[in-house]
Amino acid sequence: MPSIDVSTLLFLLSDGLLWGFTIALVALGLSLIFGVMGIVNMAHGDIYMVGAVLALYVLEWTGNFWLSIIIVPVVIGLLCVPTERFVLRPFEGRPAVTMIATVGIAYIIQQVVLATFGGMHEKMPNPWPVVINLFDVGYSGYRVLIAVISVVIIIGLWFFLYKTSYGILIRASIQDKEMANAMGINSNKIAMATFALGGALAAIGGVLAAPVTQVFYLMGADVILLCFIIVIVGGLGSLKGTLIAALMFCTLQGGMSIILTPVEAKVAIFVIMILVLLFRPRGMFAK
Amino acid sequence: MKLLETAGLTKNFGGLVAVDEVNFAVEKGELKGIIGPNGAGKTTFFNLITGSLKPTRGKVSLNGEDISGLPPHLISRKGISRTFQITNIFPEMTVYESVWAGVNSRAKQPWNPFIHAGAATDISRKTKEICQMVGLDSKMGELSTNLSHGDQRVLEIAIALSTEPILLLLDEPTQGVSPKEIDTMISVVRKVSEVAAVVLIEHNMDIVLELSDNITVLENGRTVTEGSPSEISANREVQKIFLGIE
Amino acid sequence: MPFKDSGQGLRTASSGFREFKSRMSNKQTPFVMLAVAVVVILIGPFLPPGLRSLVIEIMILCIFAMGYDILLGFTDQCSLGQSIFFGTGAYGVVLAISYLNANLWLALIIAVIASIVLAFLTGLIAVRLSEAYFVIITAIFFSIFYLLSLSMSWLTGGDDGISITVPSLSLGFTELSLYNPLVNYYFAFFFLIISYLILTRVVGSPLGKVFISIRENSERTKFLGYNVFRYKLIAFILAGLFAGLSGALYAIRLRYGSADFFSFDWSVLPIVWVLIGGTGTLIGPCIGVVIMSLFQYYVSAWWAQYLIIVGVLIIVILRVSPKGIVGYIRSRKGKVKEKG
Amino acid sequence: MERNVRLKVIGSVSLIVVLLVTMLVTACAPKSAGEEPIKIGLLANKTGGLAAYGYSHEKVAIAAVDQLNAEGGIAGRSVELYVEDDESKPSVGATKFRKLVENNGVDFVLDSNSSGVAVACCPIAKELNTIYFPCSSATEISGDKGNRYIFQACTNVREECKGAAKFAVDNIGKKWVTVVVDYSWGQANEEAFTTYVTQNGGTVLASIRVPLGTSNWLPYLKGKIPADAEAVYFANFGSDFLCFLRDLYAVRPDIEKLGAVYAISARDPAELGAPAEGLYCLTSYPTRLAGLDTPGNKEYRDIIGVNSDGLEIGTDKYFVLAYDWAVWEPIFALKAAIEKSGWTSKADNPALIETLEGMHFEAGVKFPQGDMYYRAADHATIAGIYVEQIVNGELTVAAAVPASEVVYTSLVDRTKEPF
Repeated sequence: MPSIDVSTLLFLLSDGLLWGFTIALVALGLSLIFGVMGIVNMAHGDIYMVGAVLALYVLEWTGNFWLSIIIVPVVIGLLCVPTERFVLRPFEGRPAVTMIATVGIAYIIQQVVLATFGGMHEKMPNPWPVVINLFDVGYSGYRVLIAVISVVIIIGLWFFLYKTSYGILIRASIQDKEMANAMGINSNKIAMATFALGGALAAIGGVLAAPVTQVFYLMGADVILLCFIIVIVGGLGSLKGTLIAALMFCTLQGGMSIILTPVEAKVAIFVIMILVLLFRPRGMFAK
Repeated sequence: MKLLETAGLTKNFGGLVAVDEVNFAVEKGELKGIIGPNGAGKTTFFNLITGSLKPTRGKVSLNGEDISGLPPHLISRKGISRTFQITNIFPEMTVYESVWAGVNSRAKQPWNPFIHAGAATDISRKTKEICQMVGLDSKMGELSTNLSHGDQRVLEIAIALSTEPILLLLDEPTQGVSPKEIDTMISVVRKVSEVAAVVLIEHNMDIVLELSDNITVLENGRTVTEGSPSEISANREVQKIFLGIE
Repeated sequence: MPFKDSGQGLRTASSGFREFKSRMSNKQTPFVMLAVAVVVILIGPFLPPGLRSLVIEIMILCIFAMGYDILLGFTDQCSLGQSIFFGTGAYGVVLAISYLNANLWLALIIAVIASIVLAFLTGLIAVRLSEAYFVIITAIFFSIFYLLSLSMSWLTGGDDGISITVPSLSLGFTELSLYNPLVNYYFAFFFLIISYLILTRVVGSPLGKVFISIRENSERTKFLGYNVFRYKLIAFILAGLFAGLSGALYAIRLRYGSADFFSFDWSVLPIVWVLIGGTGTLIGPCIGVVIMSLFQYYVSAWWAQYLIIVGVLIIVILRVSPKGIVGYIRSRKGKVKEKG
Repeated sequence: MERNVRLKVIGSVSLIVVLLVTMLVTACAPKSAGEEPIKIGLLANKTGGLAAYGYSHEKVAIAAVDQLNAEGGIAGRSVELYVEDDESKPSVGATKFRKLVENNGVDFVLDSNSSGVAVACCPIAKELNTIYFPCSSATEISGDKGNRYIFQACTNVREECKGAAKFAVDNIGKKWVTVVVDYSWGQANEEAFTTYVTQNGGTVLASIRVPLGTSNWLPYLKGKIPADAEAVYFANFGSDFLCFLRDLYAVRPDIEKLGAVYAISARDPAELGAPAEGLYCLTSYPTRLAGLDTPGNKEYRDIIGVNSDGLEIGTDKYFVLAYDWAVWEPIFALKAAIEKSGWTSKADNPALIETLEGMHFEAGVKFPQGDMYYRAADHATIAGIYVEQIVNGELTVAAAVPASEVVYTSLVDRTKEPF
């Protein structure tokens, strides 16, 4: 084993952890849509991508990046409502059909963005070009900032879902649709709200990640598989599981690359995920 | 030597003890009834025998051979078959196909990928026989979901019968069956008991008393008492449980 | 959350098994298939070259789609990892020819056996899981293969790939060169027919019926004495075998193999074919392949973003009939029969 | 519910019928009578990973064919261009190559920026007796993966690294580290650069390969670059390049940087900021006119609609220029070779190939990149390359490496290959 100097290891672990919070946002969105609603949303990565693209447009029009953290999720949330209402509503309860319907939606989103935004990798300027010293590395302050913002949003989500009445309605009607209907909850409206919330989370993830990953019309592909693994290894339907799995996955990825070559690190993580699934077939925190 | 015997069979889910040290036995050709209030552990008991659940303690043996903890398909191979409290059939397959699936499991090569399914004439013959036996031969081409609830319960029994069991576990066969269809259900159970030993879980006291050779009473996972139908109906303990008479 | 259409859906939607009942009575289907086969054989020489190449590709991909339907349509296992076997089949042929300079038949056999062995090994692990977990573990498997094939370019040629000169096809009495388009056409058609016959036989056989009962209610099938795990594994290996065969033929057709054969597209495309065409049938996936290939071949020249039309078409077809086109036609026919 | 269900079915079924009709119509479109036009096919990456590059290649090819027809076409015959999208995937590329030749009846095929597609199309070009000018830089295309029908239209990785190594060791540094994206193009750059740097007296201390689609390069750079390394040679582009540049600056702000061809194509240097200050990058065609200020180049850029800074006139967006010349020049090379060899149809392909082998072309509007020739032995394009540098936000040409320093001994001898 090559000698590992501790400061590098600590740096990589903390860098992975910070990045994990932003990925957690996107994964939580998927956890709501897939884990809780049962829609196998193959277009989730592309909603993340559209979030980044819209952030670039908002920056061009208003000159201010931070506005897009509010504007973009709202816009995409509104776009998600008709998508759920007219396209996905009849397929709920049939995962394989929702998978293909969302593959269709993914095709549409990708090609529309390619036709309008173009196929070029656009650079998103760093909105907060502060450099902080993290284990003697000039670490971009922006990455710490988005981790903080992500934590705030995650706490907000937790508060909304577990403390507000509307949040309880969402959780109740998702877990047992018939019962919720029997109690007079309009579960269709709730389903629309949940899908919009999931989409908005993916969009915020896209906005925050854009300055780090830059913007490209196929960037969704890097995130879609990652989110599915995190949601499932974390435990279907368990938002807590998704959060912990996201942080674990990203931190592990950072740490692994200290001893293994990059490709081996990625393959090793995939193998670990397989082992977790084998010994905990229902994921770590499944209900 | 008993056909089926459980010794000290126990199952607890965390703190809750669902089945508590149950000793139970069935003779060849006997029709044994099990009665008890809801939550007495009757269905859990069935799940333990058929391999859906692994017992925490105790032994289940069939013809003296220990089968406790085996997976469901092996226990079925040993000759134990069951129906389900909640109808558990093949909704989008026809009656013929559902029964055929069970009969085929006992064929020499159920996994044979070469011959045409229809070519196995002995399987087709047995399937038709079983359908006639339970009175579903007129509805063989019907999709299972389109059957009436009563017919679906009869189909449950037909599917269980299709694997030529030596012991048949019936879990509330008359549950949700309309009064006029109960008579057909009783005649079906009677015909079935000529072919195999039967253990019948049933809430309808008249049916249990009429059909069973011997009855066991379960409550909170424990065997309260056991005896012939006449003894049971006279037993004060049983009346207290069922009729709440102090 | 089983992947089968457990929803209310079209109650009268046909299931593969019902076809067994109807085929028992009407002998018409085999004649229809025979007629189609004869037509395809006859028009071979008269097809314009461009169209013939497209038909060859469609035939090869139909083998892949029909094999996949055994997995999704008949045992309700939605695997996202079929590109592993497609790629293994392709590399089986490419490496056998370039490193072992094997003749064509040996290369094909190596490719198919490699796919079977790999399907068995990955199946042992994957089939243990069900529903969403099965989907994700197969997705993880293919990602591993894709990453490895990209970085081990000393063996696989990476994403640049390896091109091969296809050895001649020895039929004992003559040596035919696959560079003659007609030979290639009938070579692909030969394997399509064989695959279709084998799969029809499997679907109509007791094994196929057990698959269907597993799809309809795998819990109850356990209590009938079937070792459901083993049957699901057999289905997984069958799908892997035909995916490998299709990958091998595709590599021979392209005279080339590359890491791209392991990519995400080759895992998603079979699902699109099967679900558009119709699960639980063998003709359905072929229709799905025809539609997607026609779009990619023709429509993309007018409008590079043809996938938008494909996306809309997927949603329209799924809204009209969750059982895809064949499912819809069959249920319409079913309704007419009952009324008539 | 019944009625609109029927409506929807009729909708989708009629769509399929329309498709089948067009299929038959285009399949056997009658050949136009009179003088037979020469048909050239273009395999552009209009969608997929290289979508941006396909857009520029298509635009340049159309401009070239229009220019050619304006000058009376080839040997009096007009030229038609057929464009197909290969979706940056080898399987689709091979299918579209066959469509161009078999369905549209093209005589020559140009371009695919993706090496995977190019390698997939090489055997098919030979099978269909079609001369093919791939515009991707994999060295094997002029080596064991190509054949006598293939003329690699652009400089390949080995030429670029050989040309750059001498300049790198003399002007940038002796101790190098290579950081590449872990797929064929990246690996080829790593191997070629390492061999030629060591030949020129430099040393490569570490070779880092990072998987495709990595947005966070820190784990692969932090603690991996030896302290005494003076410079980094990197082979990545698009988002990978932008993330790599930022994270390298965080780990080693002082280190010198030399990028492979393409790394900064269509990138606004000012926008890259401090991390890119002083960055060297190879290119086969200077982004700004000032880098190659010849009248021919000026006219070429006017025709394809690019201003002197490399911005597309009209959209004011940076235009991908790196390999456009390798789409433009083969069209004019074909004109010269066809007129010289008297080629009329594919039957005369052997004669045309022999003419093209070793044929020299002078710099001018038809060959803006500079003097070049197709080497007879392996059909590689022998042309000079350039090293650009970002100096306070401006792109300047730091060095022009002549073709003589780029040439390497050929790996194969096509002239002995049968047709």
